Amino acid sequence: MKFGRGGFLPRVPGRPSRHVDAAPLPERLVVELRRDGLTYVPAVRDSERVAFGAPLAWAEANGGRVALPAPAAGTVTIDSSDTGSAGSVVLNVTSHDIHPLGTPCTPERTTAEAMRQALAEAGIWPLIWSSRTGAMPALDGSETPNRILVNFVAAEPFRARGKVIWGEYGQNVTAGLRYLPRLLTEYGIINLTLTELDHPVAQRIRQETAGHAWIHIESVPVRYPVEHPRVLCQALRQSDPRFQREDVLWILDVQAVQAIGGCMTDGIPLHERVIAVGGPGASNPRHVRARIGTGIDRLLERGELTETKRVLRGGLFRGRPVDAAAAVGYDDDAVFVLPRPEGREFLGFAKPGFDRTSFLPCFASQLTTAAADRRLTTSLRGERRPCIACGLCEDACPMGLLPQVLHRYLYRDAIDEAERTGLPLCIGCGLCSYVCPSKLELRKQFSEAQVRLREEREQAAAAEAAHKRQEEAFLREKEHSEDWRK
Amino acid sequence: MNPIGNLLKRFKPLFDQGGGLRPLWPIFQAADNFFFSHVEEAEHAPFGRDPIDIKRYMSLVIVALLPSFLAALYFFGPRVLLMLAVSYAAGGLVEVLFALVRKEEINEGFLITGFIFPLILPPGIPLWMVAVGVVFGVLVGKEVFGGTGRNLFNPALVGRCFLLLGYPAALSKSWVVPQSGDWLLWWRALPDVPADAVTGATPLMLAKQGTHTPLWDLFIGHTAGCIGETSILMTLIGALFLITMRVASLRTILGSVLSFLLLGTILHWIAPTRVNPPSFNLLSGGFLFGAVFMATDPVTGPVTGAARWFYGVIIGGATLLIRSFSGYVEGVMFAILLGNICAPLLDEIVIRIHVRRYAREI
Amino acid sequence: MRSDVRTLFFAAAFGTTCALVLTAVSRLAAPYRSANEKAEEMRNYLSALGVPFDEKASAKALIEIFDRNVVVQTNGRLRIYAFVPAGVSQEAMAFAVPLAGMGLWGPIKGVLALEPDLRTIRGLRFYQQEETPGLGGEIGAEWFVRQFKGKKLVSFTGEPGFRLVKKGMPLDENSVDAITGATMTSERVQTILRDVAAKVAEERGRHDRNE
Amino acid sequence: MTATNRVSVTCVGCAGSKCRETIRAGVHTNNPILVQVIGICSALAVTSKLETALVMGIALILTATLSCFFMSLIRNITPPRIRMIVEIALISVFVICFDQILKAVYWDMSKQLGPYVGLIITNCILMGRLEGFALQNPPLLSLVDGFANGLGYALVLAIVGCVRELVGSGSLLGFAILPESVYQTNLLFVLAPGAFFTMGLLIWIVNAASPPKPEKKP
Repeated sequence: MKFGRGGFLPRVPGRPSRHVDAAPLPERLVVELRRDGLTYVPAVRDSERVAFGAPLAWAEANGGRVALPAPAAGTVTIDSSDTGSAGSVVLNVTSHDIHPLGTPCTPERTTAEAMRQALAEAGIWPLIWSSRTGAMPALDGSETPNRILVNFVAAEPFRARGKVIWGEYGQNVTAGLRYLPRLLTEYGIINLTLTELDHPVAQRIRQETAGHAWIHIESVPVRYPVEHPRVLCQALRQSDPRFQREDVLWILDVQAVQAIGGCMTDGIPLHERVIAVGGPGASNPRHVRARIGTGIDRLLERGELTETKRVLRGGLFRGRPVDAAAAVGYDDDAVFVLPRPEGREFLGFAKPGFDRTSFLPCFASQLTTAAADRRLTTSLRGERRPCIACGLCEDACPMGLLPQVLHRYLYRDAIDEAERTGLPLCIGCGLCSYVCPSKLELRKQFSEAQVRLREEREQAAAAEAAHKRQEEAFLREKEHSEDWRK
Repeated sequence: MNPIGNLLKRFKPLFDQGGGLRPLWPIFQAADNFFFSHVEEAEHAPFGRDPIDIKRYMSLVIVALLPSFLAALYFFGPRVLLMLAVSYAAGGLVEVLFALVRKEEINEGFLITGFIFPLILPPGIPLWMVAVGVVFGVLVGKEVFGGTGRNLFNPALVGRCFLLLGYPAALSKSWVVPQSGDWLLWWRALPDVPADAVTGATPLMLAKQGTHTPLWDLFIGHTAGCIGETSILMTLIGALFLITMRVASLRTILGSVLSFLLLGTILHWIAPTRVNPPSFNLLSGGFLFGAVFMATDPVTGPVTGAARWFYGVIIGGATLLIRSFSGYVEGVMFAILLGNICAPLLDEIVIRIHVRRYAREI
Repeated sequence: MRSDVRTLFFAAAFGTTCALVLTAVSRLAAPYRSANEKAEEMRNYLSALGVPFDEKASAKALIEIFDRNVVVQTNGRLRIYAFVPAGVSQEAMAFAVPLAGMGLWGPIKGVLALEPDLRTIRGLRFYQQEETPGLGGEIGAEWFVRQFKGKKLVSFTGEPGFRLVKKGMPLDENSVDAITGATMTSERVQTILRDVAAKVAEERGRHDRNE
Repeated sequence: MTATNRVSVTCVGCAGSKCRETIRAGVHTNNPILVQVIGICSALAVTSKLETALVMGIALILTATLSCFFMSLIRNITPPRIRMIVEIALISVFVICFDQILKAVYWDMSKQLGPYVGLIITNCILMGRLEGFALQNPPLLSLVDGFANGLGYALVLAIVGCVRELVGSGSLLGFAILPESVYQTNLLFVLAPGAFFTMGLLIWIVNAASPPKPEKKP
C-alpha cells in the first residue's frame, strides 16, 4: 500500500518479548462502564450472581445494543461512587471457568444478521472501525463493507504484536478470517497488512490463507502511526483504484479477529486480552494474557507502579497515565512503563548522545544500529520556547498536515482558518508534540480546537434548528389565526 | 554535583523570589539551564518526548560554523577572536536587557546570530562597528518584532546591511588579503590589522575589472572577502554536516544553488561580458555561505517545506541578478533579505494549495 | 436645479478668488525667483571657470559678474561659456562646457572648465547627482574634483577621453584615481567625460581651422 | 446682563478645555505621524537635516492653520458636492503661496526641500483635518486644530531630523557637534531608510511609554 510521507518509529528500550505470560486470575475483576466513548448502563443489580458471558451492562449505539459480557462468573457489586467516571461493575469471582455459550456453527451457515448479533453480545463489535462512522459500524445492517482490512502491525511502542497473537491463537485467527466474509458484500475483499512478506510468520499466514482468493496480503512500513485506521484507510484509497470514495471499509486488528474466531466457532465471548507490557521502566518486558477486569498492577512486576515511574495505558504516544485502581479493559492491548526524570544532566545538550535517539539524525546513536533511547522519561527534555518554524512536525505528520501553520492560526485564535487548513483531519497521533524541539503542546492544542470546533458546529446546528422550529411555529400560528379569521 | 553545580546552588537564593538580585533572574536561569538540562514533566500525551531541543538544534549550527571559523582564524589571524568576543558581548547585552525588561527567558537564538555576524564582516572592520552592527541587528532585526521566533529578517544580515549602508566607505576599505603566514605580526597588531597588511579587492570586485581569481584559491579561501565566507571548502564541510543532521533545509540550499547555477549559465551564455561564468560565481563571494547558513534560518524563511524550494530560487536568482546587473558586486545579503520579505507570501501560496487538497478530503 | 446654480456660482467665485491670490503672489515673487534660478546656474559656471566672486553675493550681483566676464557661444552641438575678463583682455582666458549623463541612480550634471587650448582641464564641478552617498557620491567631493586640475582631456595617442583608474595604479596626465568601491559610478563619469571630450575635440578642430 | 455674562464665561471656559483637548489630540494622543501614521512620505524625505525638517514643519503648520481656518469659515456656504475640490483648492493656494515666497527669499532651502513643499497639497494630514474637523467645527477651534496637528507633525519631524542629522552628519543645524576625528558619520541615516528606522523606533518608544488604548469593539 502507498503511504504518504511522515510517521516515525522511535527506538525505545523495553520491547516486550514474544513470550506470553498468563497473568494471575484475581478474585476481583473491575469492569469500567465506559468504553469507546459510550456509557454503559448496568444490566445487573447489586449482589446479583452472574454467569460467565452474561451481559453486565448494555449500551444503545448505532441502531442496536452492545454488551459488556462478564469475564467470569461471580457476584456483582456496582460501584458508582466515582463521580468523574461512569462508574464500574465489580465482580467477585466464584469461578474462573470458561465455557462456550450457545451452539457453534460453521461459517457457511452463518448469516450476517446472526453474526452481528453475536459479536454485539460478545462485546467484540466495538473493536471494529468503520470508515463511514469513524467509529464502530452500525449494528442494524445499514452498512455493508466492500472491504475489511485486518491489521497485523502495531508500530506504536509497545502494543501487542500481531505475530505474537498469531503464534498464540493461530487457529482462532484463521477461524475468524473464515467468518469475516459473511459481513462483506459479495466479492468483497479482505486485506491483511503485514510488515515483511517473507518473514516466517508471514509465510505461515500465507499458507493458511492460500486457498482464499478474497484475502489479499499487503506489506506496510513499520512507522507509527501506520496502524491508525484513518492512515490505513487513506493509504488504501491512494493505492487501490478499485476502492472508491463511497465504499465502506472496516478495519480491525488481529486480536479482534481472534476474538471473532473464538466467538463464532466456540461461542466464547470477549473475556481476555493479550497485553504488551513494555517501556524503559518495565523490568521484564513481555506479553501478558490477562482476564478483562484484572487490575493493571497485577500485570506489573513489583516496583513498577511506584512514585518513580509512570504507567501508561496504551503505547508511548497515545497512552494516558493510570493509577493503581485501573483494570484491563475490553480494548486494552498495551501497558507502557515510563520512568520519571531524576536529576539534571550536566551539559546534556552538548553530549554526543549514544544513549538517545531522535527524529533528527543528530545524535551519535545514529552511528550504531543497536542504540535505543535509554534516557526516555516523562521529561519534556528541553525548555518550552516559541515556535521557530523548523518544520519537523510537518515532516513527521502522517496526514500531510502543516502543524506549524495550524499552531500559528490557533495561537491567534483563528479557528476557522485552522479548520480550512485541515484541522479536522488531525488524528491525534501526537508525533508533532513528540518531535517539537520547542516543546509545544501541539496535540493538546489541536484536540482542544477540534472539540471546540465540534461544539461550535453543534451549537450552530441547534440554533438553526431552533430558528427553523420558531419559524414554523410562527407560520402555523399565522395560518391558524387566518383560519380563525375566516 | 560538580563545582559549577555547587556554585549555581550557592547563588540561587540571591536570584530567587525575595533575593537581592531578583530582577536579574533571567540571567541566572539562562546559566543554570545552560549547564544543567531543564527538567519538566510532560503533562499531556505523548508522555515521552524526543530528545531534540532548541539548545541542541542551535548548537549544531554552531558546530557547522566551526570549520569556517577556524579557516577565518587561520587566514585573518587572532583578530577574528576579538571580533567574535565583541559581537557576543554587545549583542548579548541587548538580548539580556530585553529579557530583563520583558521578564522572559533568554533565548538561544542569539548564540547563532552572535557567531555568524563577525563571519560576514570584512576582516579589517573597526571593532566598534562590529558592536554597532550587532546591536542594530538584534534590536531592529529581532527585538522590535518581539524576539526569537517572531522576527521577519535575519538579525545578522540586518546588522550587516546597516553597516554596509551606514559606513560604505569604511567597509569597502576593510578588505584585507589573507596573511596566513606571520601570526606574530597579527598578534602584535591587535586590536587592529597589521599596518602592512595588504588591502585588496575581493574576487568579485576584481572580476568586475576583468581579473578572475583562480578557482582553486577561491575554493580554499585564499582571497580577500568576509572572514567566514572566503573558504568554500569549509562552508561545504559545514553544509554537509547540517544536511546530514537535517538541521538545515535541503530544499532551500538546493533551490538556491541550482537556480543560481542554471540562471547563471543561461545569462552567461547570453551576456558573457556582464555575467561571470557560473563556476566562478558559485565559488566567489558569500553566496554559498549565505545559502547554507543564513537562508536556512528557519525563523525568517518560509514556514512550510514546499515554499522553501521557491524561497531558495528567489535567493539564488536575486543574488545573480544583483551581482551581474547592479552597482553592488555582492548580492547575497540583499537577496536573502528579499527572500525574507517574500517568505510569508510563499507560505500563503503553499497553504492555499493545501487548503484545496484538504477540502477534497474533509 | 437651484442648488446646481448655487454650486456653479460658488465654484466660480471661489476659483476666481484663489486665482487672484495666486497671481498676485506669483507676480510679486517672480523677479526674485527667476533671479535666484539664473544665479544658481551662473554660480556653477563662475566657480568652474575660476572667476573670482563672493560666495555670499546676492543673485543680482552674481548675474552682473557673469554678464561682465562670461561670453556664451553656441557652436553646433556644444554650448561654450568663455571667460573674458572685463577690462583685462579680449582673449578668452578659459572655457566651460556643460556635462550631462546618466549616473548609477540618476542623472549627473556638471560643468567642465578648460584652459584656452581646449585640452587642459581647469576645473570640474558636479552640481547635480544622486550617487550613493559616501561612495559614488564622492564625485562631488573636493578631493575628487581637485585631481582633475591640469590634466589633459586627450590621451597621448590623440584620442579624446579621460580615464579613471583604480587607486594605486600609476597615473599619467590623462587619468586620475577612481573612487574605491564605486566602480559603477566611476565608469559612468568616465563615459560622460568621453562624450564631452569628443564634442570638445570637434569644436577644437573648428577652432584650429578658424585660426 | 449677569446672565449673559455667565453664559459667555462658561462658553469661554468650555471652549478653553475643548481647545486644550484639541491641542493634546493633535500633538500627542492622535498625533498624525505617531498614531495615525499618515503623511509620512514627506517626513521621510526632508528629515535628513534638522533645518529642512524645521522649515517643512513650519510650512505645514502655516498651511494647516490657514486652510483649516478658512475652510471652517466657508464651511456653511460650501456646497457639499464639491467640498473635496474646494478643500484641495484651498490647500493648494496656501501651499503655492508658501512655495513662491520660499523660492523668492530662501532659495537654498527651497532647493533642498525640492518638490516636497509643493507636495504638501497631497498630504493626507491636511485633507484629513479639513474633512474630519474643519467641516464640523467653528473657525477658531479649527484654527487651533490645524495648528495643533501641524505642530504634532513638526515636532516629530524635528525629533527625527535631530537624530538623523546628529547620527548621519554629526552636526545640528549645520554646526558640527561630534568632531569628525572621533565620530564616524553613518550614511544610512542620511538616506531615506534612516528616517524609516528613526520614525519606527520613535513610534515604538512612544507606544511603549503610553500604550494606545485598544479600540472599542462595536
